[in-house]
Amino acid sequence: MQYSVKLNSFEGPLDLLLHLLQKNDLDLYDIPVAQITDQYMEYIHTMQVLQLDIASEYLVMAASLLEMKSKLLLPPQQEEELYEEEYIMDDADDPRDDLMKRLIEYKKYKEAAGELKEKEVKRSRLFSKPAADLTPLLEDESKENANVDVSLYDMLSAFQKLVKRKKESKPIYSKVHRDEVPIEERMTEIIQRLESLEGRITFTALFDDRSRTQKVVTFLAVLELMKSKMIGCTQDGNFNDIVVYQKEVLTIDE
Amino acid sequence: MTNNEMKAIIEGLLFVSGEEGIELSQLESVLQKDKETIKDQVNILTEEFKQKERGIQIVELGGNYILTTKEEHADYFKKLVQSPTTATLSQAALETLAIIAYKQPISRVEIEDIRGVKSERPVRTLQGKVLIKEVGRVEGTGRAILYGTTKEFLEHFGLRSIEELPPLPEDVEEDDIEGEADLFFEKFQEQI
Amino acid sequence: MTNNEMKAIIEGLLFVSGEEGIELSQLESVLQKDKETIKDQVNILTEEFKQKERGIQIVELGGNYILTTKEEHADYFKKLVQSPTTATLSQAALETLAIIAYKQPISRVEIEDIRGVKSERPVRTLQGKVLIKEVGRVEGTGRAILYGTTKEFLEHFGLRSIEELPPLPEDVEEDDIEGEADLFFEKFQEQI
Repeated sequence: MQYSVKLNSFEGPLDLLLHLLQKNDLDLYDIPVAQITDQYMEYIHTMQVLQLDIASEYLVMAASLLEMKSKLLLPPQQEEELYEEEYIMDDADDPRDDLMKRLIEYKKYKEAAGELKEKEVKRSRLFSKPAADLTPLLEDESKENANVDVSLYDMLSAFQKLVKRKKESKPIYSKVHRDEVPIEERMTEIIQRLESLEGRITFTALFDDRSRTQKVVTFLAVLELMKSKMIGCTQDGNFNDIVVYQKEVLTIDE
Repeated sequence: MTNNEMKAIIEGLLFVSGEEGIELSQLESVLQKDKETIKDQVNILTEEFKQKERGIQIVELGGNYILTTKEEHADYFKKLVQSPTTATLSQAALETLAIIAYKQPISRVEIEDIRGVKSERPVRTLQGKVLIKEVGRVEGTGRAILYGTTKEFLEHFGLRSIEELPPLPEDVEEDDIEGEADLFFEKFQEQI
Repeated sequence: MTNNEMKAIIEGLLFVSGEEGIELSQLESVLQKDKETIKDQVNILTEEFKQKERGIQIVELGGNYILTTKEEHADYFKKLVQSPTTATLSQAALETLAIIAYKQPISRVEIEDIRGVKSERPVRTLQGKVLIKEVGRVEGTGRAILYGTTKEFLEHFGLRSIEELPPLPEDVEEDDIEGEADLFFEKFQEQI
């Protein structure tokens, strides 16, 4: 089976470069081109092996990194050639400058995006209600302005409000099965089930009769329980059923 | 939770429930308190709202608590809807126009399905302003009128053709991510 | 009308306006009082709402007064209704939006220059969500579209005005680039 995902955990080559610099604790103002190019190429290569789609921008950046690396690896210029190849040696024309500037500029907005995200989360904790429909209070139609003075934006904005209103008016019960399977709850269920079964259950039995989302939640709950050392997993031999067992008799507080 | 806090949360719950209101049993399940305690606080709140300096009130309709405005202020709400600073085309008309623009040809019943409310009036308003027109009839019984936008609509919004409309507020991106997760999930399921 | 009555009517007007909010100028034209008097009553009302036993509050968003619930009670409402901004934006959309917010008016090409990737999709998504809009065209050939933020943008992020955006980080520090979690797992988790 062909399996591909896009590389969008990184928002483009600049994001990936920032990540590599950060991971290696490297200086944004003095980029070690050779090292970073190697790592960048390695990343691209891994992506190819994993058959992930690589956006063309990543390849363009790879090419410019390689160009930059080769320029910087050129042997020191001979005196007489210097005036021709001056741009390489000139400090003001360090090929890294442009990349550094782009990275710094990009990083500013990446951070600003993070701040927006925080504001978004905060705002999402304030609830309101749809505006009341006051049109029945209008005595007759002529009261609505004779001239139409609206923009496309007004129209879209009205539509957006409608979409939002419809989303909000959906009874909460209808969405329960979709989003609201908290991992914590499933963790408690697993523990309870283990307790009723003397602390052991096969891995596959945990996934009985469950919808897609529930399977995912169950899987995550198992990982979470293992991480918190509340359960363990053993397997007697290759291809045998994995057995999940309870480590301590603990229950999770809600 | 103190009683005062409970009262505050009840006020908030009544507010977000809007015109649909909220049942005592819903309050119970959200607040995790017994009926009597909740009812006491609702009664206290109801009394407080009765004061002259408050602009909203609790009414009980068929076992539902609903927050509404007070009747003695009705004239001001009328003024609000008639005030020139309020959107020049009503929200209702704009919504209807957007639905027709993006989904044309469309019948009034379908518009009402999307909006969730009767839409005869906004349709008439838009027709009166020549932004929409009858473009055909549904086949079969009833032969409901189908509406579409007019040349005046395009002119008004400075569009060369209907294709120039900006994209609809649908979540293109979210859908795509879901697709990717599906692929991943297939992989994941093979393992279990 | 006494001041207390005015306060009551303002509360009612805020209530009927709901999430759309109401502008000072609208209050003015409905109440037929001068700005200062109205503002005083809005301020008094705002203060009263701040008390612990109240469940709603006035927030000023994008030049509008809007009645909302209080942050500390959010968990109770989550059980009952969806949040106004449950559909949160993707990282791509947020980055694009940040660039537009700080550099508006700006063309798509300029956005792509900064991000280093094609940005047509996030731009369309943002337009669809009415968080950005066309605010003009570049002079000369091509006449590329220039984008700017909308009032919905301010509302979505809880900002009073565009000036309330935090200053753009000028000096970047090395240590606060966010670590990236496992590529697949992160995407995967977003679904749940």
